[in-house]
Formats: sequence, C-alpha cells, structure tokens
Amino acid sequence: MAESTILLIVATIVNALVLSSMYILLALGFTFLFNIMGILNFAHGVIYMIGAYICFYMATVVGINQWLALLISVAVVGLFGIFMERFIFRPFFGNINSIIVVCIGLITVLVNAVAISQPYNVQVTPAFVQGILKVGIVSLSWQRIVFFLIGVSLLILVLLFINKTKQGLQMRAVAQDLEGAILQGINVHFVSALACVIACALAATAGSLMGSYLSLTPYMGNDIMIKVLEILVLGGIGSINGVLFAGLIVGTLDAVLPIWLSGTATQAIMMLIIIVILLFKPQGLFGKEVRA
Amino acid sequence: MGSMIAARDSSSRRKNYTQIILYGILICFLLFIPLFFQSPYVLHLFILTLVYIIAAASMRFIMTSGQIPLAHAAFLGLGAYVSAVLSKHVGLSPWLSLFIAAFVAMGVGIFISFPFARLKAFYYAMVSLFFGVGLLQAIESLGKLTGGLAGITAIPTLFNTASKVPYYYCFLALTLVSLVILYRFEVSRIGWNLKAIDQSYLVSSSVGISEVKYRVLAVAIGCFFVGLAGGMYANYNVTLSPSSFDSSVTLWMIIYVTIGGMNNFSGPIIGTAVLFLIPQYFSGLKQYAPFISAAILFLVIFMFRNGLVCIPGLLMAFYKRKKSTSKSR
Amino acid sequence: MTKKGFPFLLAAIMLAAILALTSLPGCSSKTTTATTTTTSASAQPIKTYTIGLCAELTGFLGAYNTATVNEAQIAVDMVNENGGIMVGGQNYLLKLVVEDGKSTLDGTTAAANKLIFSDNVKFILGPDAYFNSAVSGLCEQNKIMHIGGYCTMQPGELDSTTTYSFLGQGASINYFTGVLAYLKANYPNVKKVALTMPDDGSIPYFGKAVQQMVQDAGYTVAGSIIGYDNNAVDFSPYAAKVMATQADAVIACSGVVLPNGSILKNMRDAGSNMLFVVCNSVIPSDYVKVAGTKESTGVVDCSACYIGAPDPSPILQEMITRYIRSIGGTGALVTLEYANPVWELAQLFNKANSFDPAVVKTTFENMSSIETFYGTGTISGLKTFGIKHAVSYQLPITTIDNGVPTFKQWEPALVP
Amino acid sequence: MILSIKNISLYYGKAMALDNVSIEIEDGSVVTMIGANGAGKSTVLRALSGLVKINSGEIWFSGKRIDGTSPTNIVKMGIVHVPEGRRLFPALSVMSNLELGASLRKDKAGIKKDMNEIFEHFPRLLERRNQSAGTLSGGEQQMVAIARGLMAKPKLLLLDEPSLGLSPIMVDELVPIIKNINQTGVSVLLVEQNIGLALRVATKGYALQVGKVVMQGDIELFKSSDIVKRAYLGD
Repeated sequence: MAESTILLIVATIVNALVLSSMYILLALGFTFLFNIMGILNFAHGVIYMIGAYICFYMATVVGINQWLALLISVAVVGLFGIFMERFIFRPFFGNINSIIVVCIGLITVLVNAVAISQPYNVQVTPAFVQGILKVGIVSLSWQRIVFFLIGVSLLILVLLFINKTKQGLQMRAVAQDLEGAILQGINVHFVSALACVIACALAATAGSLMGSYLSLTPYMGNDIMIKVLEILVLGGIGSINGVLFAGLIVGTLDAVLPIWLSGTATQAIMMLIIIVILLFKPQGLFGKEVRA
Repeated sequence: MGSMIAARDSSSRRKNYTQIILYGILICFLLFIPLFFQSPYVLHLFILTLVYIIAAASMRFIMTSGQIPLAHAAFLGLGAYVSAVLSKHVGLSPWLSLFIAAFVAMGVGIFISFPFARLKAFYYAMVSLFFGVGLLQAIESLGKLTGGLAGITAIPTLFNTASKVPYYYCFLALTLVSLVILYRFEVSRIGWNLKAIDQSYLVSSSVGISEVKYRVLAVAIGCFFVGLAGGMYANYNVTLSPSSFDSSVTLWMIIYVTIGGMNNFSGPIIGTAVLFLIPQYFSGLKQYAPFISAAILFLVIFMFRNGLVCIPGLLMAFYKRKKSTSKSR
Repeated sequence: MTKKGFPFLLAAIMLAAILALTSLPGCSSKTTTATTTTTSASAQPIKTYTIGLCAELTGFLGAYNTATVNEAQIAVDMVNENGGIMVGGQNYLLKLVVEDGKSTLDGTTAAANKLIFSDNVKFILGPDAYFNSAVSGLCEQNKIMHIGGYCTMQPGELDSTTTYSFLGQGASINYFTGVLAYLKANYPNVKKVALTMPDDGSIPYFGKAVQQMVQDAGYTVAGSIIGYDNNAVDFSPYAAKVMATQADAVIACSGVVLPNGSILKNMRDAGSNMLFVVCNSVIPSDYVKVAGTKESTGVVDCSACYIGAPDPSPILQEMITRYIRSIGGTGALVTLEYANPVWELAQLFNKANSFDPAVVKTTFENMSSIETFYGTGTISGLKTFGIKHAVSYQLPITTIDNGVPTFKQWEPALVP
Repeated sequence: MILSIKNISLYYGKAMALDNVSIEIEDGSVVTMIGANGAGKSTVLRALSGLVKINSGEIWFSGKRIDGTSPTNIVKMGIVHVPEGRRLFPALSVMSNLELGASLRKDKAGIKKDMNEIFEHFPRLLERRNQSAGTLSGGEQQMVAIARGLMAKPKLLLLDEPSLGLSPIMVDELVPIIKNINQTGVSVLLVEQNIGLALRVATKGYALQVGKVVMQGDIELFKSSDIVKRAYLGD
C-alpha cells in the first residue's frame, strides 16, 4: 500500500504542475487582453481550440513534424490575433455588451465550423515526446515533464518580456493609464495588437500541447475557459501575480481533489472553496478592482 | 404661463392616449395568437419566448445599475430546479412552488450580491459568471435530487392538459404583469437612482444614495423575476438539464438585451423575440442553423450599435433628412 | 414617454413578421404526411410515410450522431429500394425527418415537441445517451411510439410506465452483458473488478444495475463505482484511483472515448497492466488514438462498432458498402444505433399492417424475435427494465494489443 | 508662429464644447489660457494632442496642418501634452515613467543625457528615481509629469492645470520651472484656473468662457482687466 501511496503522491504533484502551467498560459493571455485593452475576451477558449486543431491538422493530415506543426499553429493563430484586435475589439472598445455579442458570434461560427468539418472519429495530435522516465518505482511520461518545462519557460519569457523590454514597459503603461500612454506618443493600437498576438500565441501553444495530452473536440475550449475563469476570479482579475498564484492553486486542486471525490462533486467543492475565499476577499487574492 | 402648462398637459395626454392604443393593439394581437396559429409547436415557441422575455427584461433591469449579472441564466436554472424539486419530490402544488422558486432565487441573489456589490463592473461580471458556473455545479452534484448532469424529468405541470393554450394565456398574463412591474420600477425613484449609480457612483454617493443598498435591490428584483421565469419554464417544459442554464446561455441573454437595445425598456423584448424565433425558422438547416444566429449578431452589432430599437429612429432621421434636402432644392 | 411607445409598436410589427415566418413551416408540414408519387415501375401509386428521428446534431454528441443519422438514412434507403413497406395493401416509401436536440435534455425535449406537433409524426426513433427520458414522457402523453437508441436507465426512460417506448438495441446493458459473458469464458483469473463510469447522474440508476449484474456473475466489486467528470481536463487522478483498488480488471461501463482512453493511457504510463474492459459505442481503434499505440494493450472491447468480422450478413455487408461510399473513404461502421430501429420499424409496419402506434406497439410486444443488422434479435428486458421492450442481439468482441484491434468473436448478449 | 488654431469648433454629441476658437502661439513664447471650470480649456488641449476630433476649423503647427493626425504623430512632431491630473503610471518607477516619456525617441545616448539633465534640475526626483510614482507627493508627481513631458524633446509643451492640488509654496516653485523650460526654447501653452501663476509666467493670454474666446491679448491687458480681477482675483 505504501508503494502505491508514493506513486499517487508523485503522480499528483507532476499532474498539478503540468495542469497549472497550461492553465496559467491561458489565463495569462486573457489577463493581458484585459489589462491592456480592457476587454473580457470570452472567445479565448475558442482560440485555444483552433490552435489545437491547426496543430493536429498539420501534424496528421499534412504530416509534418509535430514541433513544426506547433510553430505553424502559433503563427497562424497569432496572425488571427491581429485580425481580432482590428475588427473585433477595436470597434467596440470599452463596450462590454457589444464585445460579448461579437465574441459569441465568433464562438458560434468557429465551433460549429469545426464541428461540421470534422468526421466522427476521435482526434489526437501525435505525442510530442515518446517514452517513460523511470526513477525507482515511480514512472512518469516524458511528455508531461516536457510540457511542464515548456510551460514554465514560456512563462519566464513572457514575464521577462513584460518587465525588461521597451514594449513590455509600454504595455504596462497602457494597462495603468490609457490616456496617459497615448499622450506619451505610445502607439496604443500597436501595443494592443501585440498583446492580442501574445495572448493568442500562448493559447495556441497550450491548445496544441493539450491536443496531444488529451484529445480534440470542438468544445474543448469551454471546459478550459471555466478553469481560466476560476483562476482569474481567485487571483484577482488583471493581476499577473494573481494568475500565477491562483493557477497553481487551481491546478493543484484539480489534480488532488478527484482522488477523494467523485466526478461532479470535485468541481462543486472546488467552486465552494473559491467562493468562500471570495466572500472574504471579493476582489480576489491580488486584485484591486474595488470601487471607493 | 399657466396656459402653457395646460397646453403641454393636453398634448402629453394625447400622447398618452396613442400610447394606450398602441399597447391595446399589441395586447389584443397577443391575445388572439392561439386563434391564428393552431399549431401546438408554434404556441410552444411563443411560450418559451415569453419565458425568455421575462428573463432578459429582468437582466436588463439589473444592468441599468451598471452591474453585468453573468449569473443570470444560473438563476433561471435555480428557479427552475427549486420549483421542479419542490413540486416533484416534496409534492407541493406547482403554483406554489413557482413563487417559492422566485423567492429562493431572490434570496440567493441578495446573499451573493452583498459581498460583491462594491466591485467594479468588469470584476462583478467575472465574479458573477463564476458564481453562475458554481451554482450549476452545485445543482449538478446533488445527484438523485436533481438528476445530475442528465437532468430531471417528469416535473409536474401547471395545467393537467396536453393543450398548450392555457399555458400561453397564463404565461402571457405573468409576462405582462412582470413587465409592468419592472417598468414601474424603472421609471420610479429606484430606477433613477440605479441609473445614477451607473453613471457616476461618486456623485450618487455624495447626494446620499447608498450604492450598495441600491445595487443589491436591483439584483433582488431582477433575481425574483428570473426565478419566476425559471419556475414557469420547469413546470411547463417537464424536463430540465443543467446545460440549458450554463454560462453560454447567460451570454446569449446579454445578447438578447444588447441586440434589442440596452437603452430601451422594450430592447430585451424585441431582442428575445427576434433572436429566439428567427433561428427556429431556420432549424431545418440542422447543424448549419447556428450560423444564422451568428450572422444576425454580426449584422446587427456592426450596423446598429444601439440595437434593433434604434432602427425606427434612424429611419425617421433618414426620412427627415431626405425631406429637408428635397425642400432645399 | 413617446419614445417608449414607438418601440412597442415596432415590437408588435416585428412579432407579426416573425409570426408569419414561423407559421410557414408549421402550416406547410400540416399538410398530410402521406404524399402521393407515381413511379414507372408499378401501376399502383406509391405513397411516402414520414417517421421522425430525434438526434443530437450539434453539441458534444454532434459528430457522433451525424454519423449515426447517416447510417439511419442508409437503412431507410435500403428499405425503400427493397420496395418499401406494405400497409393495408398500399405500398409506402419511408421518409426520415431529423430534428436536432443540441445535446441537451431541454433541446431534445424541444426537438421531440417539434417532431410531434410540427412534423406530426407518429413514430419517433432515437435519441442517444441519457436523452431518452425527454422523449419517453412526451410520447406516452401523446401516444406516439418511440424506439430509443441507447439507455442509461434513468427513471422515466424505459420502465413499466413507458408503454410506448422501446429500446431498438439493448445498448449499454447489452454491451455490458456481452462483455461479462466473454470475461467469464476467457479470463478465469479475474475475480475482482473495478467499475468506472461518467458521473452524469446515471450512477444511482445504471451504475446500480451494473453493480448488481457484476455481483450476480460471481465477481467482487472493488470499492464503489469510480465516477469521473466527463468534462475533466485531466483524468490521471481517476487512473490513480483505479490502480489503488488493486483489482484484476477494470470495466469502463459507459462513457465516451476520451475519459476511457485517457484513463487507460494514464494507467499504462504509470506502469499498471490491469486488464482494461470497455463496453460502449466507440470504435475500438479510437482508443489507440487517445491512449497511444504502446499504451493500448490488454484491452477487451464490446460495442456495436463493427470492425470486420468474417461473414457478415448480406444486409450488414450492404450497409457497410454504402456507408463507406457515403463518407467517401475508409472508416469503421459506427454503432447502427439509429439504423437498427429503422430496420425494425419497417418490419413492424409490414407485420402490424397499420400506422396506428397502439397497434404497432402491441405487435412489437407480442413478437419474440426481430431481424437486425447484427442478425436475429431477441425481444427481452423484463428483468432489467420491468417491461419486455428491449431488442438484444449478438455483438462483436474486439481485443486491442499493442495498438492493434483484433476481432475475436460474436458474443450473444442477452439483456435479461 | 509655431501654432495657430483657426476657428475650431467641437461638439460632444449635441453639446457644443468649443465655438469658433482661434489661438496663436509665437515661437518661444509662453501663452496662457484661463477660464472657469467647463469653459473648454482642456478640450482645446485634447484637440491639439489628437485625443478628440474637431468638427470644423484647422490646426497648424510649424507650417503643417495637424488636425486629424494621430496622437503618436503629434507627439513625434513635437507637441507634448502634460494632462490635467498628471496621469502618471502609478505602479511604475519614476525612471520608467521618464523612459516612457521618451517612447518615440530612438537615440539611447540622448535619452540618457536628457534624463541626467532632468535629475539635475529636479534633484528630488533623483532621490526617488526607483520609487513607484503613485507613492510620491502631489508636487513631486507634478514634477515627474512635467519631466516626463520634457523627455519627448517637445517644441511646444501643453500644461494643463499644473497647480491643481498643490500647496501655494509648491505653486511658487512652478514659476521658475516653467520659465526655465521656456528658456531652453520650448514654447508653452499653459492652461490654468490659478490666474496668479498664469499671470506671472505668460506673455500673452486668452480667456475662454463656455467654449468661446472672450478676451485675448498681451498679458498686461489681463493684469489690468477689471473683468479678470473680478472673476478670478476676488476683488
């Protein structure tokens, strides 16, 4: 029994880390868009789904290397980010209702287009990394470890970008005071487009990787968006530290709770935990978004 | 001076008359619908439209206070499930459970809106969206009582008949009463104060409006009516499933309000009627039908920013401009 | 105030316009369901008769049901090309109307409403998964005959109160009995089994029945049923839970390919070689896609998905040929979940010689066997459902080792 | 003439904010615009920096027409707007705020040199260069705002209510700062409600009332004007 307990603990820790890193990649993109453009991009989950499908299509139908497919997916979805910024978000700047309308329109079109065009067959992107790492009694798939490393390194890259580059500084400026930033001559459209591209590229990366970790469905974005929502609300919307911290918590809960609880109860308990935290800190752990 | 007031009075009275006549025509028209359309399916669609009209109108009421209640569909579900469970498992009369559901929804609404009433609009939107998801998860995890993910069936109905006509008239009456109450609230002091809070919370708090109190009040009123709509839905539709109240349904309700016109009381009514009924007409397209809804969304949002209610205003402006240019020639 | 009145007028006009629009399909379909067409082959005019199919064309079951509806349409074509059906000395061709239930219970209720009240059909086939309960009640109320495609044993889905509802294939229970019989005969070492299924509300009903059947067959159930969240992002905790039971085999009692395949993959990755038994409507090779080639090993599968048994019956051969032609390439047959009910209904019409649901229903109840694509089916289910309304037939057993699915045998799977 | 505004009008919806306003600034001068709250002073500056679009009229800057140009290009041409309420980036350090002022400049050495010069002028900012701007006092924040504006190497500096929320002593400190800026060759358009400050630094003045220029001319004219005295100095 002791052996299986150790196995369970190690597997759970690794799972928690992999899940957290993927959730954080997505939530970070969402936060970027919120901070810089002040929009809630409800279509973020769909972007993730599209990224996964592009990678899958490139890797299986076209038949190129998975890593190359991943890069193509990131590039295509990144370009789509520019399109979104220009034609979806910019015209409705600051109007949350209209943003919801266009996002839902986009979701409806993309999800149904994918659903119709795919045959009934399960679709999984081929594994990026083969093999199992065995350390003593513990065995872990290399793929998980690599995914975790990719997640962490992307995270570090993004944080370095925000904190160390001129564009990153401009992004933070736009996030803090839009009009102040405009008056410094900062090209806000460029900054927003850049934020959109980064957010979409991160979503596409997470989607492509998760496409081989799990399997693809046109609805895969919905479930992950709920996770993103949990992270944002718990961490405090707009706070990057909050995303990192809450991402770890949600990922860990996701990996740990199912060990004791069954199916839907897991999600309910997790929501309950977050709601209890919110009752004491309505603005989230790191949020400042309270009036007066 | 006195005569001027009198003149204005009579003109406004005349306008009131035309208004009453317009309402009369509309209500007569709605009353005769079961005579025009005997197909039970068309009536079924109208009954569902009425339910969603209450839901969307109550959502707009909350939105006038600057809050974006993205848990609204979950409250619709809460009302529906409370009414369903009470009438099915407890054995209460559906007529009673319907109103209990409305009060339960109101209670839960008050309970959650208190801690979150000081949040900024965007944050409130996200927190309430999250709360809606949590509420549905809770309903889902209640297993045998609510049927879990699969849902609940064989809910007792309001009328013991297969005909849809009694439902139609009953729901029409409930809808009209709800709308009149919501309208009275909106044009009352409460409504003005809510709008003041939306415009500028600083000003409103400086003139002595308690922001938290009014925001909670808005949520309470909105949740009461959406709970009522949920109960109506449950005891008419016989089946319920959590997926009918998930976050995408909330977003669709926002769309009903926005496409109809957020700034007008009749916005959600028109929006719901258009967006609920038109896609039904195209349901023959099967899996291609959702594209029709999406096309309507894009068309309206890019052409009429303020929703469908602004179309007559735009038409009149166009007509006037045309008239004036022809005159100047 | 005047501004308020004008939009109300507009609302009235719009409602009127929409009414006019919506009434059109309602009116047009109110014309009689039997229309007359003459063919050159026979002097007697052939009429068409419309039957309804309630399917989930959009939503999470969309892709799967689009395929099964395709099969149903092929079955209808096959019936029609064999000369259609003969009722009251009149020759009829069958016509299928499909309504979309959007993969929700309420959507399915709406679709059933549309079929009954707008399309005016008297016979409804489908729907899938746990959506039957939405249709059964409506059919009972309106005296419409209903042949479901799948059953999760929710209350009101198929029991002694649903006299107008049938199960065209004993699916779920059928698969399960098949796999238990096969285990008993071929894996004598298995004594203790773990059970998994989606926590979608079916555990108290379907789960309970399944647990009873496992115990009746002489196995011990390890712990309680492991329910997982269908929408979970990661299934490895559930795999860990399965492994912690230290059972000889795990039976995935239902559920779609992703959770089952992911649990399999996670178990194999973690070094477990527990026998993995699955029984649901999934093409066996799909498990290989989700779990990976090396991980897909030690799997026993029982489902209606046919992957090339020797000597298929002529109608099955015909179905396969047409199916492959219709999807324009290679592909496994799905589950005939709607095709079998179509085929059965055609026989019932001929035998009952009537389009009255009450007559057809009584005929069905009085029969003991009926032809299906998978051979002769037995009508049973009294013990399981409390009503003899389910058709069960032999099913293919497939094993997967090192990513290669192999057909083993036809297993007679009788629903008690 | 570095800047000439010719008969601009601007509406917010149906409400008229500016009505036929004309303003001229000579190269190297300090011009002030005074007026009560809501007179349209800030709107003129917002129109100049491209934040709002004018409905009619023309704006010319160093011989080029600039109305309709994007805010980025306007900054690039040399008009820098130090807005009312300062609009610093509160969570960023003083250094980062200054760097952002030089967003459009490419010469790294020049930026560094200018920053050192600014720290010489404002030694207090040097002490607090790594502190986040939100934690500074009002006067220091105003210095950061002006310094940030200077980092863009402006030809024309638009100062909107620099004295807002400052103590009288701090307001006095602003006078030499503005004069110094002007001496380096930068023209200044100063918008003020604090007319004392305006009269001390400007050479020419404009008075706005409900969107209209009601008085204009040499600053001496303003000093002797009864209207101004009555309206602003409380005589």
